[in-house]
Amino acid sequence: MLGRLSLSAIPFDVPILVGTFAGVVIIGLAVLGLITYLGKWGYLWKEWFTSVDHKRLAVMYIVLALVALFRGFADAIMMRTQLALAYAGNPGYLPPHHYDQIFSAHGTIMIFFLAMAFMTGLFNFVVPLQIGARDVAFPFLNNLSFWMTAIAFILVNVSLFIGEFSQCGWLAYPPLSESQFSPGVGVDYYIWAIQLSGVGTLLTGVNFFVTIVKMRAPGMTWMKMPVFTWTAFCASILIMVSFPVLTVAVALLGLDRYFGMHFFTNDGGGNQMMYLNLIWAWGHPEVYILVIPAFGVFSEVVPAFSKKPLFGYGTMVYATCAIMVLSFLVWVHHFFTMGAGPDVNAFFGIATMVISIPTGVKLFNWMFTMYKGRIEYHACMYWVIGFMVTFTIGGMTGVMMAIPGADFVLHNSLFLIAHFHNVIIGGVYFGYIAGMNFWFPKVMGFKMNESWGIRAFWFWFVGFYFAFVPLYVVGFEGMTRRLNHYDNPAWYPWLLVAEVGAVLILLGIVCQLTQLYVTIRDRNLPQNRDVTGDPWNGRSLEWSTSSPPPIYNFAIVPHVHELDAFMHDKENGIDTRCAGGPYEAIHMPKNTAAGLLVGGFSLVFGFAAVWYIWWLAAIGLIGVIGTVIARSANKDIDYYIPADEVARIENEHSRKLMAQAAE
Amino acid sequence: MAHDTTVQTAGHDEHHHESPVVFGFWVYLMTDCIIFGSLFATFAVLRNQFNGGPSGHQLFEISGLAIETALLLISSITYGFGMIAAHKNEISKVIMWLGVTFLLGLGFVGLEVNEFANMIHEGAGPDRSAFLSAFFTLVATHGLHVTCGLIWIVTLIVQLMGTTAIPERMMNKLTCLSLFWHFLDIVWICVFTYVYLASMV
Amino acid sequence: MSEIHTSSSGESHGSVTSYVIGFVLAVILTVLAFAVVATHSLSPSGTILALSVLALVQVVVHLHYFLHMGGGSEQRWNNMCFVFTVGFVAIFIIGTLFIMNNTAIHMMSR
Amino acid sequence: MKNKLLARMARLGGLSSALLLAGCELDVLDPKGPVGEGVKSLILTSTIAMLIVVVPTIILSLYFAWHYRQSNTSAEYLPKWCHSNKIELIIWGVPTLIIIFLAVITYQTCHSLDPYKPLEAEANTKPLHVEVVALDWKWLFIYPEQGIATVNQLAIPVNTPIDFVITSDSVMNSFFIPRLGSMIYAMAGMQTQLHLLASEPGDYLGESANYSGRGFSDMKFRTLAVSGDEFNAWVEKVKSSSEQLDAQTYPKLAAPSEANPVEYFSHVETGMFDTIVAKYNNGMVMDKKTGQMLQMQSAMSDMNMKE
Repeated sequence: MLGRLSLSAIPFDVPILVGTFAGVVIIGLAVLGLITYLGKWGYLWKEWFTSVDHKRLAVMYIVLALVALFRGFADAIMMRTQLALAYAGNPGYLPPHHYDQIFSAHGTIMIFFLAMAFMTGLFNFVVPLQIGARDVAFPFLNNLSFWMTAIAFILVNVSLFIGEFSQCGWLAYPPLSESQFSPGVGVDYYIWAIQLSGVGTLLTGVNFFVTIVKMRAPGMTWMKMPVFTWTAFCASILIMVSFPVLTVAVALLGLDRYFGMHFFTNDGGGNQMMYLNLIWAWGHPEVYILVIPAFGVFSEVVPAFSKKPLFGYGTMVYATCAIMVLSFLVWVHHFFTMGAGPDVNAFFGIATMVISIPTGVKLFNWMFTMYKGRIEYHACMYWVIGFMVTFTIGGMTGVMMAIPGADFVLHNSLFLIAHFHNVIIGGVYFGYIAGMNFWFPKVMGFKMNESWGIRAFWFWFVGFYFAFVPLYVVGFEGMTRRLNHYDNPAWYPWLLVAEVGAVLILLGIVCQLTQLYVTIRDRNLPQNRDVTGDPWNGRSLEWSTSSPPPIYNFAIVPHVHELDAFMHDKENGIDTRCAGGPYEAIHMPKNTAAGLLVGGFSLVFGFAAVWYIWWLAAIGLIGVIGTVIARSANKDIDYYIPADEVARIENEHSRKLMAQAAE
Repeated sequence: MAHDTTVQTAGHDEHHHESPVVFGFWVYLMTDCIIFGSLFATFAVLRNQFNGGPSGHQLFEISGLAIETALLLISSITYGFGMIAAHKNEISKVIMWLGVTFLLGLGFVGLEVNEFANMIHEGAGPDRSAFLSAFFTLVATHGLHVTCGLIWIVTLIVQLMGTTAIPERMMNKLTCLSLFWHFLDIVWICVFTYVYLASMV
Repeated sequence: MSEIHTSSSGESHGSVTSYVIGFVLAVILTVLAFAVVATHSLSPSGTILALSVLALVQVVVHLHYFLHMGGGSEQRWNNMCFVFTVGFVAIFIIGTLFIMNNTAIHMMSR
Repeated sequence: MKNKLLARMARLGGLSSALLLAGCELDVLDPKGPVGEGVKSLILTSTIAMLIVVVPTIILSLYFAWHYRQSNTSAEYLPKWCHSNKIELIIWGVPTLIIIFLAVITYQTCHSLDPYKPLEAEANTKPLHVEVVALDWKWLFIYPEQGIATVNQLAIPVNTPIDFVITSDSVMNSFFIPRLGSMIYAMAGMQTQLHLLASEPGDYLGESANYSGRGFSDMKFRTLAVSGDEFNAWVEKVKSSSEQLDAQTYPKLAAPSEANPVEYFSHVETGMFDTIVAKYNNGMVMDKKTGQMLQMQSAMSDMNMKE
């Protein structure tokens, strides 16, 4: 009846988990109680959960990403603490069974649910506004994508309290992840979480690709498109090309586990090397999926605060496209030491290095954007400059590892760990946080607190170096990744320093939370309100509408004449908003619960499949199919906002603008 | 599937004429194409890993394959006739042709299931060897797509019944399904060439 | 061909004639492929080559007559997506075989 | 001008790496064998080449960020300037040149440091063959010429090329002795090769560099690089052990164990390594000399490995 599920699956014997569970239950009940007390359930349901508005979905994505950050970081600091303790016979406080789950979950959560969700949140917020569109091409799919990502994250967290998570690393290399060596449910949780969130990500890629190809405002030719949109475009293409390969790799692993097939098993003719080949054909483009949008953020932030156009727009676009194409040609550099011959290794090593050329060009472009500018030190700029220093170092260590000969001693060492955190934190995370600070007033209508933002930056920046420079060093000392304990006296002091770094980063996160709290507390102070919708004297179309934008984004779809369309209009006295109308009725999609329902049924299906509860899995699957069919038959999916209503909203905004100008 | 917002159509339609639905579906099909590409790559790598079990040469029968191929090919043209009828707004003909296509597709899936059942019965199931795992997975993924297409055809037939005109949204759905159905044909060409016929050489 | 016209949605759709032409061509190509294998008239490598050519031609026939891919400006993006996808799949399959054959030789097995 | 800069950079790079070396003992950058030496010089050369771009980039970004700050009104401000062919040429050109340089050394070192390439030995030094099997969670070393086997201890004579053949009878592992140089994966049913040489006597750490499950952290061995005479004495010591490794005792050894102590086997059945490989290849194994597939027909071919 319940498949493999029994009471013994709940880890009552692990005090950390029981404590966490109690904490989650208490906080969860408090939040639910508060919502009930305030009577906000209807509001949440109508305005958020069922919303197809890309701006609302963006906020939900970023909230999800921040929750994932806390979970992922909790894992990280637990690992660092274990390694700071588990020296010379001390087993530390995490037995391998628990520790191995933690590092597997840390990688999975940080990549799939922090970075991907944050990135999708930024896409959702910025792209339709930057191209002058009223929504994405497929608003319902957008909502569905969010729920698929969210429920996959829930599934990962369910594994904390019911059963266990994968103990095979964040990519679950077989044969370790085959049922012969990992008979538990951990890998199954991993498989279903990846597959379900993969559906969401793939739909996001299709959605934004079509949005950018088909829905740009009139006059916005390709070379007049803002750089962030370009990066979103390239990242969408990479998603569409690489995520199907991930789906296949993980599905084949699942077939091995569920049906006893022999794709990657030791016996039966299976080939474990094929899994590495498949997973990295996704995995390498994946890091570019994450970092290219961060490059897009920098390309928007640097010109805005340097008060200059971006240096070398054309170069930037070509460099982005070059990185996109080249990233398909490099996947072997993740397994040079697998035993392929020198020709294979040399080809893929050199292809990898070539990527550093366009990447370097981008750095120089931002540098020369600052050159002869007037740089305003807003919190965003701190993240940017921190990025430029950190990412350059990360790029250099990356090229080192791209040389197969050097990789023969650096592969899988803590040097590798330091390298990719150098790129993911220094590039991706710094970029996304800069983007959040930059676009926050557009989303919310008020600015983020700056002093807490700058404090957060310093803790993160210094903490990063304390946490990861020691890992470069112990990497050179031959320490491999994923060790649970060790007895090498040379490693010990460095790992203590790394622990200090983790604590500094923790303080950085605390500062970020404080920043959010202070920002929301002080939202009504006049200096924090963004009345004009254009707080930074912005260059692209998202700044031409009010903050927060009306549900339809633009009452009248703007016409684009130049690159940096809004700046061009401002300088030439063109009224982008066409204030005063005449307005027409606007066709909009209706909210729908279908996405939430599909997500819910998928969660049921995923959970049931993990535990072999087949009747429940069938219910989940039928629920998904039924909801999709019902949705396709539903004719009541759109409505018109009458012209009067549009005029009322627009006149209200004009009145505010005039009041501001009069002050 | 997705509905279109066509935010531009309300007033400013001079820039884009077509709904993004069909294009979006085409883009989705391209991602599907990559799924099949990965499965073909896996099959190519594992094609000789028989593990002492039977090879394709011993297992595959050319006559069954020919009938399956014929059914799928004919279903392509019947679906095409359905689309022509749809463009002429002849709903009863559309339903008829969709019905014929459904039966042909069902025949294909039936034959395939039968073939699989026979192979498993002979001890040549997907857990026998890596070659058979790759074979079953690749061919069954195609079969699963055809099955989804069958469910989709039924849904459209039901939605078409009793209507008198084909609105744009319905036309888009028919067009998407048409792309899907013909796309599966193309995949099948690669399957019968590289999986079946190449193993019989 | 002259009967092909373009609908308001921008997707061209075929006529009975074009579907029948496509179907006949597809049948001929399929039968040829089966015949090449059934009659064993060519050497193994020759057979594979012939099969590949026939499959390629048949894919083009299907794309043209059934999926109505053509050179129209409305179709530019459809075609670009397709070419890009085929390019990627080719890179991936060729790359995979390059890597896996090379490792297989080095591993002295499989 | 450029040469001078390059020389200065090279000095700077050399200095900083020397500092790094003095500060702590970096196993990978303080190798005890020619393979490790090759890798080390490759790392240093490539790092210095990259520093030519990296150092100016970091310094210039910080300088620009500081110099063109808002409060510095004396700095030039060109609010419209956003294009310069000359700068574009430099920012594409210089990285491209460096990458071309790195690509050349990458191609060369891929071949010279290829783990499969036998090392050139001194005249009349015969290479030593060692067969390595990764087990859950310990390393089994078989010396086919000596007819002995050990667990978690690898003794090698110095200045003698060692030809390793590596496989796994469990999950994927990676065989790595940081002081000696390159690593390579150990995978069931497959044989990878590695050629190393220790040029100095010593006791070096050996480990698995690829996570392999619960007992991974203790999956270590000591590498004893000793003189030829000491090596012979060590072989005699192993031969005096009462344990033997054959089809009967192997399954017990292969069963999962954590932090396994060092074990000696005075006798090992011939073909043990090939049998372990063949187990996952339907009883087939490739003959290393002729390249032909052979059917394993030893007494062990039906040995019941751990289930």
